[in-house]
Amino acid sequence: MPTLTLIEAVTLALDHEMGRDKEVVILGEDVGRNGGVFRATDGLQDKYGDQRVLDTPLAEAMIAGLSIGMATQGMKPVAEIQFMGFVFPALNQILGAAARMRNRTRGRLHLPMVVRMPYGGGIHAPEHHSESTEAIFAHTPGLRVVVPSNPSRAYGLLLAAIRDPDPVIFLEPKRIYRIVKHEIEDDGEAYPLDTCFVDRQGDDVTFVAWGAMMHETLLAAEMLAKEGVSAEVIDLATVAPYDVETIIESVEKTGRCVIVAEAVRTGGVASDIAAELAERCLLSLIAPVGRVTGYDTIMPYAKLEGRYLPSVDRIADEARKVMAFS
Amino acid sequence: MPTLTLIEAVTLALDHEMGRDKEVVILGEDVGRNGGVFRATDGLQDKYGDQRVLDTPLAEAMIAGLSIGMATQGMKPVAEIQFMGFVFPALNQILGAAARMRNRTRGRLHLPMVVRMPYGGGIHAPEHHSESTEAIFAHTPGLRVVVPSNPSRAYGLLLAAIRDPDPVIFLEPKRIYRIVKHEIEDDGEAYPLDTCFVDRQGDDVTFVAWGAMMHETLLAAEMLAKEGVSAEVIDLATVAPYDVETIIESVEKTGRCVIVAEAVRTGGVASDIAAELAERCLLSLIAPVGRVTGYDTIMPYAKLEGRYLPSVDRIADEARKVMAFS
Amino acid sequence: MQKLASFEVNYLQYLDEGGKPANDLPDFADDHEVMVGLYRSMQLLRHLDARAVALQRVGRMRTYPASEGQEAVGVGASSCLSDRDVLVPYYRGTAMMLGHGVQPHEILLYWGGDERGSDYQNPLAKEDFPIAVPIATQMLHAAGVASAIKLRGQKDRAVLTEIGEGGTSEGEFYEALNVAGVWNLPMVCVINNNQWAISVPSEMQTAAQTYAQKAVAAGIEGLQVDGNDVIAVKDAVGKALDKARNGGGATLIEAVTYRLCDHTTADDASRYEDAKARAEAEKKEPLGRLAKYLLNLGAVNEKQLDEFAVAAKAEVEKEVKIYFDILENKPQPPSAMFDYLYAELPERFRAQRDEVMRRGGE
Amino acid sequence: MQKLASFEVNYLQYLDEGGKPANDLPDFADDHEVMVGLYRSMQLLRHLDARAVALQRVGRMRTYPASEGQEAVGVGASSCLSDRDVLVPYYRGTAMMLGHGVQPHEILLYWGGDERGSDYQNPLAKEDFPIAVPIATQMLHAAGVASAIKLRGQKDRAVLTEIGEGGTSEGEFYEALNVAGVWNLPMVCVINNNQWAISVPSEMQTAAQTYAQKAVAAGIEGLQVDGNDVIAVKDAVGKALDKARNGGGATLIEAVTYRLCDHTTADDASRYEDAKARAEAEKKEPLGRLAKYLLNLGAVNEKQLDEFAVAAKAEVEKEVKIYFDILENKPQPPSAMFDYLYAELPERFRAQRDEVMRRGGE
Ligand SMILES: Cc1ncc(C[n+]2csc(CCOP(=O)(O)OP(=O)(O)O)c2C)c(N)n1
Ligand SMILES: Cc1ncc(C[n+]2csc(CCOP(=O)(O)OP(=O)(O)O)c2C)c(N)n1
Ligand SMILES: [Mg+2]
Ligand SMILES: [Mg+2]
Repeated sequence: MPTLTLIEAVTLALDHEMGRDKEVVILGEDVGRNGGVFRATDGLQDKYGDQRVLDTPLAEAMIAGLSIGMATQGMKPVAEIQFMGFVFPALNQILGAAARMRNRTRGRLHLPMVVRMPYGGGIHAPEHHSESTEAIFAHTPGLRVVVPSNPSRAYGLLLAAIRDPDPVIFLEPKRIYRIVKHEIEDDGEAYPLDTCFVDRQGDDVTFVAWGAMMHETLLAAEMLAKEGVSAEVIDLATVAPYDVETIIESVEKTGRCVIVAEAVRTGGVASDIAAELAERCLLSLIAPVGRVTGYDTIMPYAKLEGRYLPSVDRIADEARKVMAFS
Repeated sequence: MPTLTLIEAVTLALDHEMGRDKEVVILGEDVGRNGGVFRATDGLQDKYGDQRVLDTPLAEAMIAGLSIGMATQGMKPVAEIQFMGFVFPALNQILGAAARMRNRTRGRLHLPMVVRMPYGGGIHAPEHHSESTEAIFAHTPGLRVVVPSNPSRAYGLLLAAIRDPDPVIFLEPKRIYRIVKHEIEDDGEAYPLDTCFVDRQGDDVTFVAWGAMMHETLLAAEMLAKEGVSAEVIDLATVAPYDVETIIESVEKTGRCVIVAEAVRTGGVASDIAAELAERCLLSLIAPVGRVTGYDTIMPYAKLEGRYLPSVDRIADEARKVMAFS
Repeated sequence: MQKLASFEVNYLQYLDEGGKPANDLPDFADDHEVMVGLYRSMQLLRHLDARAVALQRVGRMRTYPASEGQEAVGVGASSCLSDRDVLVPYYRGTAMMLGHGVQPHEILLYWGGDERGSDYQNPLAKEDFPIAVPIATQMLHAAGVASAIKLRGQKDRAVLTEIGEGGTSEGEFYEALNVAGVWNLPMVCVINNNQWAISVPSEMQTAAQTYAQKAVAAGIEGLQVDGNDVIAVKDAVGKALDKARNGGGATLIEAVTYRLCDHTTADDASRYEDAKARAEAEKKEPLGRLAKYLLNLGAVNEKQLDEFAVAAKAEVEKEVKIYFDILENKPQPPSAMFDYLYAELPERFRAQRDEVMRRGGE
Repeated sequence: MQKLASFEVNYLQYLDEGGKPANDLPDFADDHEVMVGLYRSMQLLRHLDARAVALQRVGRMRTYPASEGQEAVGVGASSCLSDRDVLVPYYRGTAMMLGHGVQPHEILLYWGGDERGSDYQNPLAKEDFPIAVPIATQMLHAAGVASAIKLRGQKDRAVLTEIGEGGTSEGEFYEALNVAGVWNLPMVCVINNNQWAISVPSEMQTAAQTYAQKAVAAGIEGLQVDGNDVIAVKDAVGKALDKARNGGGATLIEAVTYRLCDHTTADDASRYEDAKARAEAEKKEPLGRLAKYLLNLGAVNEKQLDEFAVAAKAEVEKEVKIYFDILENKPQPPSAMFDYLYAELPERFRAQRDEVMRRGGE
């Protein structure tokens, strides 16, 4: 069994699915000859040819729009947007057209397409290369939004995303592209897109996180364990539509919840989870619902980026705060 | 004092500010000769000429991008996007460029610009003409998002928006463009952009709404009054960054809150308000925080639109539910 | 300075304003059946539009965009489509949609506010796109369908799409043409240059002397035709589709016509349109022109023309009845708003669907 | 078919690859001071780039996009700017920015990850836009600035903007050209056609034979120049800016050059670039070509050229020192992330700013 990083797991899933299903095609900027600026599609053009791994002209609306057209013909386009900060030109196609096609044709046409994007900050990239705007997609019915937090999930969730008959936004936390490795068997087993994963059991406080923030969140949980605080950690994984039941079950047990997200605080997915708890868990909550998020400002450039991202300390502090609440 | 509808109040504010400040220019599709498809700019080109009220080519990214360029030169563009459903092509410019200019130049350049859009459903318009995607803008630091709920506020808030030195997204609830009239003195008095308005005092439950939903919410409050339930009604008005303190103060008094919004439920601004309450009001809350919103689906076409929009009944029911909670 | 490249834009017209041949006619122009068929399609559309507008005035139709004066564009173009081709219409694409098997009552349903109007029942239109309200978005969908055709090596298939002249100002229009060029896609784009984008006249839309020359930016062929001359439209689009089907790549065809009606039922063109310009344009109107040609050709007589009109009206009435019947007797249940959102409704939204159903009728 | 319109795209070159005049030279080409100035600007840029790339290798610089081989484009173009003109650069616009008063250490700061790099201190650049990372967005900003100039009736002002050839595939590029045409805007757009968009070669970007012809779509003038010939660039851009300042409207100028370096320090061109193509391109390189011309002209001798190199290096070192000094001794406080978000920080975010400050150092 190969031991793979998250990005290698992405490549493996793409490779697996292209081998299995000839309708799967990859398109995007620099995905072919160059294998993607992060190498997610490395080697795939050599293996499957330039009619299945397509270097496109430089235009994101076009990439999304082509994918829509191709998908109505039964192809399964897996589009890459080079960085999430460059998806804005494609929003007209993704929010306005892709999310709605099945609904507006009463099921006559549907779109088995995936839009992959490296997302999030923390790699000291230039301006506009660190966005976490999953909330925009999560607020759009008709889409699924999926974020893997480790190599195995990248493999299993990406397979699921490609096989899903509806459009899936697949966000790859690029900060952890290469920080851990998992042994992954290339067995083609997809993960479900309708459940979150409980990655650590605990009794005192429930953490909910996704993507790269799972890393800091698990570290915070360990830190808290040493202080005698038992934290349950949930990986949301499918960010929309998300599995609220598992979260509620956990919070009914722990009575406390801290949601961790890299995105801007106001109007993020973290807020939506908190809102669900405020509606459905009031009697179970023994402390305010905490949110540790990116600040309500523009992700600073490299020099101050570290101050913006939720740190293990900030996460642990928030948990200590809700533990101390009375 | 003239008695004006909401849309007439918009026109009056535009007229006032164009008269007062020659840097104010209007641009958009059909805003000149035709006076806008809703007549918001009616008569202004005749009065101020076609160098200040500009009919643009048909391209929303262009309308936003031109506004940015003009604003850096000290002009005060007031751009119109014909319907909010057509703002998607402009998101690259609004989210990616407009919201960030001051920050990225450390204040060297700033953008005194307004983007006006008719928004929301309920007028039986065609597909794509009924969007309420304010959450996208509210999740974007650097922007202000303002929604008037009646003619006086349209006048006062639009003046404030135009005078604000930073980009403001001004959303006009088109369903109530013409349903009530206010006497408005054209005194050039702007309203503040950092407070919400308490439109009805009450002790049992706090309603928070904005835009067209204020209409149904106030009716629901009246209906509840007859049942002996005293509802406080807050008009959020400035949807981002919003005045959370007034809401918290109210909920600390009433112990109950129902937020009403037309937008899709998941990830809407309503969720963010609920999240704030879950964090800051836990001990005051004697019932779950209710949200009455558009459903998590695509706004149906005219025939089913009425089933989608929050109705007076749905709002009152939710209030009854939180009142009955124990 | 050294000359690097040069480009020409040509203009094609077969019938002059009086319906007289201005050029050597293509073969099909002598085929009575074909030509009468085109006439009757144009006439049906004109009646359908008039009826839809009338329905709107009495509250039985929502906003409706008529095609008056522009019938030759969509009718001529779509008459070249085969059952293997895919149509990606724009919102004023009624003519093309009818020409590829969409039924009039489906069009009425759509503009009447019922999603089922886009669930085309005719197998011919099964893969066609629904109307694109957001301007220019359809261009990229057309390029995407054409990409699928190209990548699969399918012969004898092409994509036809349409856009208004105002829509050419949107970036997505150019993005689609550019990729159609560099990927040599089997795609034909017709520009309905009806001189107006709501209230904005063509001369305020672009400084390009023609819309056809926008093809130069993409390195593809561009051509302008008299859009009130159905023979020119059919000839140009037919050749372009053949070229596309045979690996020859994309073509942009500007059809010059005039919008002899309000933009939609929500518009009042008298606010911005010069009455003289309208009167001038009426003289070039396509239906009367074609009638004259057909009479000269001996393909029809006056009496037959009257019969066609009666038949078109009857056809429209039949479709209006179906439309009413569906709306009144087979309305969508409110839950329909959830039933086509995903292949399977996520668990998470089940409760909302239940609520919609529970709350029932309006 | 009748010919409606025809268009030509011309090519301009003054110096051939060997630095010999290939054409009658414009007057400024005889002006030693001007020509030596251009040479020294190009040389400074090359040294600055080399130094920045070296800094990146040792972890004192983030991702950096060099301009190697393309210096003549931005240096030639920006040498035509007056202090009243506005520059709207693209991200590989170092040459133009330096040419309009941005200081080298500001450019280093920006790519080093410090927002203050865009707070240009030189009054010349005060109204200039910061670098546009999202491709093609700058085109519309340029059109917006040009609109303000036009609406205010300001004479003697124009806007210069730049884009890569890959960037021309984005819709916003065309939207900007189109409005520049129809509004007759005082704007000049230079396309740096360096043959590559990261790994995508020009022939996969468009089927248009030239990028200059994309102007035809907008009804404006388009021209191709040898982008390795600083005289051609300066001549073409100078005339286009003059035309713009005098109410003559917009121009699109394609400068053909070659990217003699990786896309950025994050790229490895050897993965996709043919070594032979690179070797061919090196022969056309602009700096050596200009040196030969200057030597022939008698404007400089070999020894002076060496002295210039030494001076350029010294200048770069001085700027690198300022860069280091700012980063190390005057870092931005963490609260800076809030201090320029709005004219006045909304009350609502005050607590977050406090938290950032409280948490202090990294
Ligand atoms: C993206 C977008 N922006 C604006 C609109 C509103 N709108 C509908 S039709 C129209 C004018 C279109 O003109 P043109 O493209 O010439 O087509 P025509 O209506 O003349 O057939 C506008 C602005 C829209 N539907 N989509
Ligand atoms: C909207 C957007 N999409 C993608 C990118 C990532 N990207 C940065 S540079 C580049 C290639 C640009 O090529 P070109 O326009 O030719 O300019 P050059 O780099 O050659 O100067 C790409 C795809 C971006 N910055 N912005
Ligand atoms: Mg038109
Ligand atoms: Mg390039």
